[in-house]
Amino acid sequence: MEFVLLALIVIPLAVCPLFMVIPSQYPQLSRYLAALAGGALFGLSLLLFVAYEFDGGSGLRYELQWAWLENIGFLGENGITFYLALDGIGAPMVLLNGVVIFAAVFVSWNLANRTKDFFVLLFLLVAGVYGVFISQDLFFFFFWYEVAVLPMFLLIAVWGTSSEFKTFARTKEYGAMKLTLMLVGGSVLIWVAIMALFIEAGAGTYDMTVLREAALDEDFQKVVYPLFMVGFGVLAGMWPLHTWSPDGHVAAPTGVSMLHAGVLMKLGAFGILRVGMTLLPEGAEFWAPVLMAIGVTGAVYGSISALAQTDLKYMVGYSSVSHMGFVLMGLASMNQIGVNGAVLQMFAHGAMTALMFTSVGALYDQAHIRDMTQFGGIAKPMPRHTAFFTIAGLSSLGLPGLAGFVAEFHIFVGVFEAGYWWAGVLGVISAAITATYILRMLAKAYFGPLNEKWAGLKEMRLGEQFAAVLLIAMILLMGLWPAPFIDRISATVEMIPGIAG
Amino acid sequence: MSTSLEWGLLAPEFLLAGWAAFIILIDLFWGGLGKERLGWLAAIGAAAAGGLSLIWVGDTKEFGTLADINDYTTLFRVLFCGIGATICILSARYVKDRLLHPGEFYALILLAVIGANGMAAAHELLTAYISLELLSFSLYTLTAYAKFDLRSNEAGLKYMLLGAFSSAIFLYGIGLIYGTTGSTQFAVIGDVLSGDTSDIEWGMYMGLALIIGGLGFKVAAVPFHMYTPDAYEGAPIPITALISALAKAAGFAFFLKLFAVAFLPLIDDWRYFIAGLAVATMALGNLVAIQQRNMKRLLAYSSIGQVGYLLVGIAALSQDTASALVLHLIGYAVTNLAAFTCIILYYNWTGKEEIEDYKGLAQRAPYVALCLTIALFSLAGMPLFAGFTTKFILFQAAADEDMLWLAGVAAFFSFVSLYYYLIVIREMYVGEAEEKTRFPTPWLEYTALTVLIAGVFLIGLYPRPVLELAEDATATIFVSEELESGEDLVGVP
Amino acid sequence: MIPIDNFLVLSAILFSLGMYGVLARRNAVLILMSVELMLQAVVINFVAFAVYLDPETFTGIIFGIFVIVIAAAEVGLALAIILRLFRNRQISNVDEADLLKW
Amino acid sequence: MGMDQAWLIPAIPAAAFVILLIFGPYLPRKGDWLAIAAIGTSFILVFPVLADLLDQADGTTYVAGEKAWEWLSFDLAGAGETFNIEIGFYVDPITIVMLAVVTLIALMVQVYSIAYMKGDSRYGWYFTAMSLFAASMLTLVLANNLLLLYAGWEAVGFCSFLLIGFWYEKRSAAEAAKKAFITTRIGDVGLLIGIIMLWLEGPNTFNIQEIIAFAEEGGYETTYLTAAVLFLFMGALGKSGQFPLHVWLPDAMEGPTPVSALIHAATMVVAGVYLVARMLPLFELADPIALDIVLVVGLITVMISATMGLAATDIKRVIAYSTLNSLGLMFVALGSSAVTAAMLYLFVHAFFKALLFLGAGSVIHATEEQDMNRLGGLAAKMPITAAMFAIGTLAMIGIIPLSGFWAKDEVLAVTREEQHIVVYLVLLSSLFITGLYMTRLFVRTFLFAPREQEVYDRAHENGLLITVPLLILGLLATVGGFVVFDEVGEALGFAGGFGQFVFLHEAHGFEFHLDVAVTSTVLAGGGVVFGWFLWRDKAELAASVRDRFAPISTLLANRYYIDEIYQFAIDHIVLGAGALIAWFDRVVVNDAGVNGSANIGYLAGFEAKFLQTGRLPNYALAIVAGILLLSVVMLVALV
Repeated sequence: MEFVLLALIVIPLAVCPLFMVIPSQYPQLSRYLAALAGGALFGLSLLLFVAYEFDGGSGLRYELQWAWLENIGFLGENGITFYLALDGIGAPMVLLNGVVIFAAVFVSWNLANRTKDFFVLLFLLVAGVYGVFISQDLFFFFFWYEVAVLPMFLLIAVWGTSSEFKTFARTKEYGAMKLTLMLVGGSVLIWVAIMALFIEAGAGTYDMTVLREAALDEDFQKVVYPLFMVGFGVLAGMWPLHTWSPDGHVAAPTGVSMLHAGVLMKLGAFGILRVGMTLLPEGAEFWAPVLMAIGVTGAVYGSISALAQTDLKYMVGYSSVSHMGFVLMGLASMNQIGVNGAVLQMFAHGAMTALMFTSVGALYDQAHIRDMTQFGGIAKPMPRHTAFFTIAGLSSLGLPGLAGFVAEFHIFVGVFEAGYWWAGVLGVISAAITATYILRMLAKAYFGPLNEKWAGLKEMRLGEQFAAVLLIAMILLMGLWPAPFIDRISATVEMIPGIAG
Repeated sequence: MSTSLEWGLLAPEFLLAGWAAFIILIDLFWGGLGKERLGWLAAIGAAAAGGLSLIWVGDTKEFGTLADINDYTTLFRVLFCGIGATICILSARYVKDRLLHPGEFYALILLAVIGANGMAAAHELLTAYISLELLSFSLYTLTAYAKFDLRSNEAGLKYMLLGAFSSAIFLYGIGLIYGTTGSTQFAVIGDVLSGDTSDIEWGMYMGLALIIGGLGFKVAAVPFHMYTPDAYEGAPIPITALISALAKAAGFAFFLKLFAVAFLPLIDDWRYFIAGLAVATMALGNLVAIQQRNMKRLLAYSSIGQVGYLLVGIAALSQDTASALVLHLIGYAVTNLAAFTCIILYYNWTGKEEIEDYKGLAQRAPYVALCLTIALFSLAGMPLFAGFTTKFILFQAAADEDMLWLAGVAAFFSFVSLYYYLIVIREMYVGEAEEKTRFPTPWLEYTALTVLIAGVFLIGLYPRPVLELAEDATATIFVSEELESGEDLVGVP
Repeated sequence: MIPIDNFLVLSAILFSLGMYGVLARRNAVLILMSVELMLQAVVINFVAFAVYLDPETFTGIIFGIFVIVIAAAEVGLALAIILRLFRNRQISNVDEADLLKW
Repeated sequence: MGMDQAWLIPAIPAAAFVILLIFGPYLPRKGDWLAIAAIGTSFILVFPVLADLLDQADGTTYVAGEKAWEWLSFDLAGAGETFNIEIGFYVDPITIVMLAVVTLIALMVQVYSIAYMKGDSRYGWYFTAMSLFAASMLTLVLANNLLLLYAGWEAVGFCSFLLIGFWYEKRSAAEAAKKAFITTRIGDVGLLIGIIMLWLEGPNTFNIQEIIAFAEEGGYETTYLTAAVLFLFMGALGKSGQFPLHVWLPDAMEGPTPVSALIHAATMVVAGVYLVARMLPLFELADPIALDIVLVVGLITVMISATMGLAATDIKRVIAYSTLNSLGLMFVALGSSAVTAAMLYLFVHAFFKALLFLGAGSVIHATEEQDMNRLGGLAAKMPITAAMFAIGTLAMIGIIPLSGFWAKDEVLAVTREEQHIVVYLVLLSSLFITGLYMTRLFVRTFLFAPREQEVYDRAHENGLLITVPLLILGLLATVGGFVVFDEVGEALGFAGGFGQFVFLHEAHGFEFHLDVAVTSTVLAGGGVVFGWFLWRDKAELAASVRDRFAPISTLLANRYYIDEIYQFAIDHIVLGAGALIAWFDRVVVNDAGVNGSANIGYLAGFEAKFLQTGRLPNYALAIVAGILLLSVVMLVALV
């Protein structure tokens, strides 16, 4: 099974040169190759998720450790190692990534210009994301973290769409540049924190399992943890640093914003959990209230500003910020239920947002505008599309039986258990606000009398429908039967020091 | 003659000098060879010298007290010869289209390489100074080589005068150091300085300051960097590449050796000055680069930025930082050459060097666009490419010497630098070219480019071999503290 | 014997004069002359150190000779470039040669 | 086939839903028969469960059947405990009453819908949604833990959203559906917080009985318990359309009439009553303010709904106000912790309210008109519907033999004993007003001269599929009340009357309060007679009364402007805040914060760029300055 884990990274990277070889006159060929690769990745991720079970000890399964750089300069005996392993938190995330890339390939099926380069960058992004979820070495964690950010600029700048609004304009170059710079800016903080951690641990290695045992003194942790928190927080859409998310998503093409909001934002939260909270428990303990406050602000702030949006993608962008606020609340609760909830929400939100972007993208491809107010009654010509978008909306407002509720419920219980009753109440209120803007959007754009202008709309393409069904399967699976997810996640969350009962 | 000088040790330098003369003679007597093939010939010569210097891999020999031929020297010799050979290949088409007297052009490049080798091998201030001047003079001339191009003329003038001025300052510094320590050999200076230096403080620190100033000019650290943008912009493009790769690399080879051997005992004194220089260099280099519209000036400021990162290595000098610095230097040289190759190719095709002119390059020459993107991302320190790994190791080593704040500042500015690299990439991929014609594929330049990009990927993905080379190289300059003292200069009885 | 300090002071004065000359002069040739002046100051320095501090070895003096040689080469090269500039643009004033800026 | 198989009751409609969802369009007649068969079997299954419950009971102490399966569980770090969520059902007398009501009414409504919805483009989807609704309502009723109850609660809310917005082409239907879901969702915020609060201080479980047991041992501190209970009540407010959150129920009439009959009369809206009834022990343990709030809210809803009923002209809206009125009554009963009275009223109310709605539906189906001012004199054309509607109206008013009378008297008796006299008087006045507006409804629709001839011509009696359910419900509406008598209970095999079956602490037999019965009949009868005279023939008297009290009638017509106040609040406060924050986010956080800091770098570079003047002396100056700075600092610092 170890090589299945390795395949997760090798396949996307191996596919990139293959794409380059295909002459650009045959876009269909590169699409088939992309579908093949996407399918393989989805299959492997599913296999890994199903095969993973917690067997005591550190919970790391299918370990694969290759020496990369050791006993040289400041590096000790196992220095930097190419160390892949799957653990309870990584398994659902790997599955999520597999699902979203498979769906994204189908959604961007009939992308006209330069499909070949598009898929190269897309799979580079996926390789980076897989790398982060399964690498246990801090250097390679950061390496793949940056690889995931690398192709974002070109993906948005070349294939994105600029948009004009009454009072301001957002060109795709601006969106791409802001997104990339803010993420790399965040990674500067992470880089400094990694260096400080390396010195303080003094073990001469970046292997996280070793760093976890290194007893770091309290004040050091209190100083370095906020670096990790803010550094990863930028990618997790933390409140003051979230503005790249709506602008980035508005400019990005559908497939990219699916991958980006669906998976890349989870990298940030995953980083806070895997690196911040595991290696610096006292630091996490100390900063938990601040993270909680930021999380709550993000949740309420995101949902309220989503209320005021007229552009569909902006609304989904702000709803991502709000849901990531929930994830941060879950992480900040520092107890088993809350953190479980956070990881569940990462998965749930990933599937939900991907589905939302699929639908919005499908609508945009045909209607070429995203302004809610100009649509009316398009449930008539596009019933399936409406059904998919409604399911995504309902999952995001936390309807029981869908993934959103299971995750949000755990987060609320965890937050209340951790004593932040005010955060809990605000969180539930922001869930209600989410219901408001989702339903307002549905009523305004989808229901009501059919606006003649949109009579010509046709149903979603088959590829998009397949992607949507795939994502709905994930949402329903977690909504109705979350046991497989919970068993894997909570076994590993329990191992994290500093997590209360 | 107490110590017989093993002249054999300098075989590569002799080969280079002989080859330069041979090139000039061929240019004079056999016009038929054509300017382009003359370049290839020169490249073969440089490569042969590089190959020759591999003989001394692993052993450490002394060339009298002037220079020592050890792994450090061998590594840099191979690097410099490699740079020289690449530049000769790259400039072949350029010289054919735009320059006269190709013979002297290539000869001067080979002479510059000799100068660089001398700087790396030097174990004594005078030899170092002379090789420095040899390198500088050839570069001054090469910068002003395009006789009828006003910009090249002006660049040459500025580079020349300021170069002379700063080498005078550098000399004065050496004088003071010689006066206070009584010798010009690094090892001896090192011993004297590690002893009690209370009574010679004035001269020593003044000398040190002046040397830092002079060397600062050579590697283009901030207060002394003013000539760089003009020299880069004015000089013919292959020479800009030569300056950015060879001058910086040789400068740092000498800088590292001098400070590692001679001035190491005073490290606690000069450490924060170099750190100050490093911060200023990174700050100004990256911030002004954001404003640039000309590709060559952009790369000038980007190389100033890169010098800032290398100065971080010097500021936190230790065995690990030195090897990390050498690794980063190699990475920087290879990446810079790759970037310049693409720019030279584009210049040969279109004669344009403004960033806007790169619009739509991705459609017109996808391979060149891809390689330039890889090179720029590597300069910015993005993963998969050399920049990320070398910067990571360098900053971690610097942080190990409790210079975490400096490493943090460096990481911040490498993030700032991403902006202007993205600007260029955006032009290439997002912009629309006027005419969509594809360019003819110059096979030789493409192979050189592919080799360089392969080097960038190698250092990025698996830096172990190169880092080991750097490790062995720096091991030699650090272990030689306990040299037998009192060796006089030229073995005169 | 004249104490060494006199020589050092002399060379320091010459050095700063040369430096002033480089800063103040606008004509390229005169700047070159000031640089040469600075180089000669360095030579004095070297010779003084060689004679006073370690008379038995000639390091300083050899250094001085080399500096003189290099200074000469430098003048040749610099004048060539200045002539090129003059021939192309008929200017020798350094301030006017500012095509390359910003 | 006893209580252990109770989980089949919700499972069968759920299975039907899944089958209809996937294969519905391809089934013959779009699968309506499957939906009805499913709800029919569920109805039939209620009886064996009831029988099993009665067998195991000795006298009036009933043994509740409970079975649970683990849905999700993980152990908590360090504490050794595990956090687990189960799915399970709990059957006790209250559940049986609810099951009976829900399944029967659902069956009646679905049979009725075959005719009513014939020819609708989304006919199959209607039955799918109906099955889903039935399944979720039954889950809600049977749930043994609060979380499963909450899941059923939300699912029911979602189904009402689907069914209200069934004809989503109509802008008003889409808005009504949205309004319904959002308002109930706001209520559910309270419910969720309440559940979590109960779990937080409680014994790490969501199981209702364990929570009640824990509370009875004094586990919760009273003020904490009061807060939790009031949060629960907030959920009930939203779902049962009580005073602050009642605005969505009148608009919910946009949905098809069978939907209104099932959801907005008999089942969903009473979910709040069921929740409060189920959790009443907690309400009692909390300090009395909790029950008083329930009472007061119930009273306010009774009064405003009754008065609004007078002004409404749409027959469905009048019936909707009568539902609000009845719900208010149930909450008043619960406010005086009389579970028997409340459940009895709920049981009986389901029948006659469904009858009224289906009657109205039959009128609408026949005449395609639901505005009272354009109906009139339909009795001649639609005798059965008129007769059944009459029974329903009289039952609603509470005239002696019909079921409404018995239930209302129970409530009046309880309030007279338990509560302050004013509450009793207010209830009596509401009786009178109910008499008024119900008579107005009946008279204006069925009696006297038709106001619009062509509407009258169109009227015709509907087919069997519509009239048979009306007849059945009519029978139940008349006979339903007798279940109160102990003799009738024993005859049916129960331990005694309704009081012996459903009670809070101890069973109590039926005692007839003559004085309450007399006063209520007098007032109700007076209301009918007065109403008859007001709205006779051309209703001149009513018109003159309306003119004299013009300000009041306009106030009533506009539903106390509550809708407008809410709309104003939403537009200005919520959407205003949204617009403000969106602007703040774009301008302050983004343009100033992010772009601002980026521009600082840009400008710094811009200034530094001009240092590069291109003139050689400046460069030399820079070098000299560098050297001077370096040497001076070095000498000063180090020497």
